[in-house]
Amino acid sequence: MIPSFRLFPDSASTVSGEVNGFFICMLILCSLMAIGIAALIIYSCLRYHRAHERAIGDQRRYNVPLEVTWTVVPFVLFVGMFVWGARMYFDIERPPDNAISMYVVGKQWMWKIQHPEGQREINTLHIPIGQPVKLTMTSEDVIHSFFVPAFRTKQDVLPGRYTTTWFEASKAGKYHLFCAEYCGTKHSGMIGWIYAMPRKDYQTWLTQGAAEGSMASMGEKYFHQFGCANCHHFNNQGRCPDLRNLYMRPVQISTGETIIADDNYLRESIYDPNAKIVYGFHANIMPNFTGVIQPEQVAEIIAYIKALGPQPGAQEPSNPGTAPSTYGAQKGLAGPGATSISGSEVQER
Amino acid sequence: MSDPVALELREQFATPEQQRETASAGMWIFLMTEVLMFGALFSAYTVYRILHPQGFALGSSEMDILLGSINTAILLTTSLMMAFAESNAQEGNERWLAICLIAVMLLGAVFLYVKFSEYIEHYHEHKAPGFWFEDSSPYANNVQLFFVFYFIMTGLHAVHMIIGIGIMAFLLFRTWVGSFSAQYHTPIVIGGLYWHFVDIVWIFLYAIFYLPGLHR
Amino acid sequence: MIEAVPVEVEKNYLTEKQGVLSWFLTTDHKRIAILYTVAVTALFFLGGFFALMMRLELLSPRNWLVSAETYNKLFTMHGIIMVWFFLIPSIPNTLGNFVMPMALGAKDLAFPKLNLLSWYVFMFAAAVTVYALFRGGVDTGWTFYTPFSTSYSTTYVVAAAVGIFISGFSSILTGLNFIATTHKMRAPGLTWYRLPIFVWSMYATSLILVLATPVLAITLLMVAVERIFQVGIFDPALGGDPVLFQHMFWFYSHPAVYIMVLPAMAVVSEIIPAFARKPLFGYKAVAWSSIAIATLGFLVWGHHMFTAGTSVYSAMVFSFLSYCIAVPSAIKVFNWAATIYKGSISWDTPMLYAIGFVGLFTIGGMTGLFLAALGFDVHVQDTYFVVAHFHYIMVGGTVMAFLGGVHYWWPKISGKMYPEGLARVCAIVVFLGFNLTFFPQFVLGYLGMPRRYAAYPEEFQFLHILSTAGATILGVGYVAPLLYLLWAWKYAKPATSNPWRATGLEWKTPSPPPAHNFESTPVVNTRPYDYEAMKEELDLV
Amino acid sequence: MTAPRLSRRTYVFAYLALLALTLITTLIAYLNLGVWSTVIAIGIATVMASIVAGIMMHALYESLLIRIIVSGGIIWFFFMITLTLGDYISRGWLPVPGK
Repeated sequence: MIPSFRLFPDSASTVSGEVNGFFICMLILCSLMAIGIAALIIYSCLRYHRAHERAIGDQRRYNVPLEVTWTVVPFVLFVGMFVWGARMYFDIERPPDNAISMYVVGKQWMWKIQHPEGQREINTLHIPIGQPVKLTMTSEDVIHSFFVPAFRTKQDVLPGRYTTTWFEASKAGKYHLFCAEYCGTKHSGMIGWIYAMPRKDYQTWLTQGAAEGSMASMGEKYFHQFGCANCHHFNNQGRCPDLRNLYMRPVQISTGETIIADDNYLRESIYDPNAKIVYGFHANIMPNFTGVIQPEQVAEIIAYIKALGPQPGAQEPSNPGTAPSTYGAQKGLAGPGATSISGSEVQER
Repeated sequence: MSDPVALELREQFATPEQQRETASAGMWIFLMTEVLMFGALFSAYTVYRILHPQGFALGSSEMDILLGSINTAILLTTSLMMAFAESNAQEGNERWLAICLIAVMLLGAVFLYVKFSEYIEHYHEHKAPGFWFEDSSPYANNVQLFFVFYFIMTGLHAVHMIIGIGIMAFLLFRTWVGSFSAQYHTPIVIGGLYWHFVDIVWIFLYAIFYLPGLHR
Repeated sequence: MIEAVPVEVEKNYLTEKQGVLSWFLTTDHKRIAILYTVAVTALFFLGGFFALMMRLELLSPRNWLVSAETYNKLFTMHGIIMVWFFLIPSIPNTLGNFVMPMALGAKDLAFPKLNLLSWYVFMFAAAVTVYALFRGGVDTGWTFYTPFSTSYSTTYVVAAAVGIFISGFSSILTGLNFIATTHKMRAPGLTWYRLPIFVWSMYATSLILVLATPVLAITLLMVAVERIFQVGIFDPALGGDPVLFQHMFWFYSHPAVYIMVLPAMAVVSEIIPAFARKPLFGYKAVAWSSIAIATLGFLVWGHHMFTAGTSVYSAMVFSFLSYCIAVPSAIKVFNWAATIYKGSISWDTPMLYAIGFVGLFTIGGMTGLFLAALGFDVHVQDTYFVVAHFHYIMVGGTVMAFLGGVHYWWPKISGKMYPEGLARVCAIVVFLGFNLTFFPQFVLGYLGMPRRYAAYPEEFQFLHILSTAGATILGVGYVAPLLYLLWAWKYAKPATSNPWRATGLEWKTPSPPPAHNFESTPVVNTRPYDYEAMKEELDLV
Repeated sequence: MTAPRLSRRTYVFAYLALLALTLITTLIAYLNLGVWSTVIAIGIATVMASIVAGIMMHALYESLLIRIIVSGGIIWFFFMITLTLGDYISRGWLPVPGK
């Protein structure tokens, strides 16, 4: 009669083991403390139960060494917990360099997912196991949250910008995908499934799905369809910046700041072109594409821009944006011409 | 029982001194809630100004720095009048106390007049946020955000001013019926604290809305 | 002395004046406390009704009782009513109002008229909110997250926000009154270290009330402006940032949980010494830990936003500060346990509630340690784990302490005892029902059940059924005290001035107290909870 | 302790100082100093506010309690603004979108 009752969720990603470990350690430690306190109280209640109506207790008021101990020892333990938790957080928040990049759009009340090869899914996500997958996510309306309990990952999906999460499935199977941030009437219906499958099966799945073309090639199509190519020439001569080798490179903008051309910057530059103008270029040249280009198409255009730059997975030691340390080093390189310093080939299809 | 102080002593207090200090502490605590209230708006404004520097600079350039400076001077003068009102109260000089209170109210009204004429000006220039907002610059949304904060913060300040004038009217009435004396004039001090505080808020509003407007 | 005091004094605060108007125009802190008690009790049962509906709905994985839309309104209304109209005013405005001036040996609060005004403001706010709820309700969740609340919800968000906005003024007035009273109204000889912990904790609570509430007011004002004019304060399409709302909201709402739990700690810190006949162990540490909690409580709000898209580095700072605030809470628990050790323990109802509080608060606090760990929080954030955690603090903590406090001061408030045997049974029922309701939710949360789900995958059903069963028991445990306390008000045997032989100043005046609390202003020359010094007076050996 | 009493002369001096600072801050606003413009404007505003609070509201002459209350309000405001800005400033340090 008990339908699949269990105490532990599936553990199916590379980080889930450590999260479980943390949970169990905390459980043991806290249980010991709680049982200790409870035992002391229950023992005292029984042992020192008021003998007669007028009895008073022991009148001791304080014990400084004892009090210092129970202040310092918990604090040290807490710092330990903090350090462990923070280390796990960095693992969970920072995607590895070799992750496959997929794009997610949340809207009331569904998940729309794009694979780099061009496959699109709604409320399902097929992924290979043993391969890190990075999700770049945005929302069309309210805040959602992409939550896969079996992977122990969760990330809010915000309107107006991208957020990122990643995971590497370690066990084939079918896992729940939930929306964890309350998003309106059918919040509880905004759920789906993650299918983690061996790499071979995943390749088969990819070939079965009828994709029009890869994300980058679709992006190229849109790049021409929306007229981007009219101004963004690949020769540094246009009225608009050259987009070759731009992705994840430092860019100096008109206020003098240097920023990294990440997904969020590219997205913002399509929807609000004047927000951050590249140094040396003029405002008001590029039209605002809000409402014209759909979020999925933006993701494809970004994939195209990315393909114009260093190849994904290419081992470039100076590739910025993989670690904070190299980010600092790259700052010095920044300048008005930073977008065209590399000599790598423009991809023509 | 003819002592006016004794007449005013509330039953929960033992001495007039205790009553005066309690009232003053209560007012200061209230003012600290106001600090946090305006502080929340200052924080939000700062965040957005960092996120959208160009739009906020453009919005700020719509401000009339001359009117802002005049209004600042007017408010500072009301503060002086309020301080004089307190001195007169301490000396039991009810006539001059009343005159000072009237001066505070009048100058406060002038401030509000200038402020509202600015509002009307912004409205005619379609700078009031909402569906009647128009801006041709590429940063229209951010300019609107600037004006949202401008209207909420100065509007909230204006509401405080109106309440302040109401308090002054009440104090004037009580002066007129002879409630205050050299021994008992706590309400004047308390009302003054409120008035000066509203003045302080304006000093910061002036600094963040008007002053950055001369350079884009 | 206890036997010597005759029970009937000619006039007490209840009989001093008669008639309805004498209640609605009273400035007596004790009468205002009773006005508040009536109001928050009614609102508690309203919020409890919503909770019960939710629990019934969750018996089945599908929507069998109410639609998803109604369910969303139920949890929103439950949250709004319970947070702003029960938990925040519950202990400070009822027991705090009643006891604090007496514990200070004062005739009244510093500003009695403000105190009455605060009640009227509260009632007006409650009326506006209840109006919004019954007009059609609100479905944003009590957190009002943008942009859902500002642009997408089609319900009565502005009305509810206005109600909460107004209730904030009531909170501020109360906090201001308590702070001024603590500083200025203490009886002769009552120095800071002679104050009962009740006063220290109420003082810390008031600090939060005064410093946090205005931020909520302004945040809700911005939500209302955004909703009415659609001007982009929190709308990313117009340059706003929805995460800024979360920062401002939690700057209030995290300290607000300490507004709810510090008074509970205050009550427990009175009950435990009284029923152990022992000075509170580590008095100074407990006193200052209240202040530390009130201060640090303002620095940890970011731990509600670890998965919200905030910076990783700011999340680390907030996580560390969250662990820091666990230290003063732990200190309190250890000191309560140490006070019970070697006491002269009585098993009267208030003590049962207090011990229940310590146990449940310990579990609630320790699961807070889990949640403060960044990497772990990613998994359990926005799941039933969080729901269980805060209900352990809010219901297991605050409501238990509230009930304990009501029983403890009941003789003083009403002048009557209550049926002890029945009350003990109820205390145990509440404890068991509570654990059955909320412990399964920790498991649910770790399994990954997100909160605010009207329907859910079938594998979670078993635990939900357990939880609903517990909620039913808990409901009985809450209704029973209401009935027997009302009965006791009229029919129970009269109470002496100090039935527990406790040490606080409030026990040195008759039950119920006269209108101005004391026949003559008390003078204090002992430390708090000094049973040794008061042996004679309390007839103890 | 009795209510603090300040002479009218003190008030007038404070008032003149305030007017002078208003004039200075307005004139400085005409110079283009970039980020420093705002810093200076806020700095001068803080000085002016301190004069109003310290002298006009005689916080400088009040009891310890009042001074603690005032500093409390200011410190709490700094709690709010520092930790909020901390998030916005450190976003993007870890070059992953949305962190």
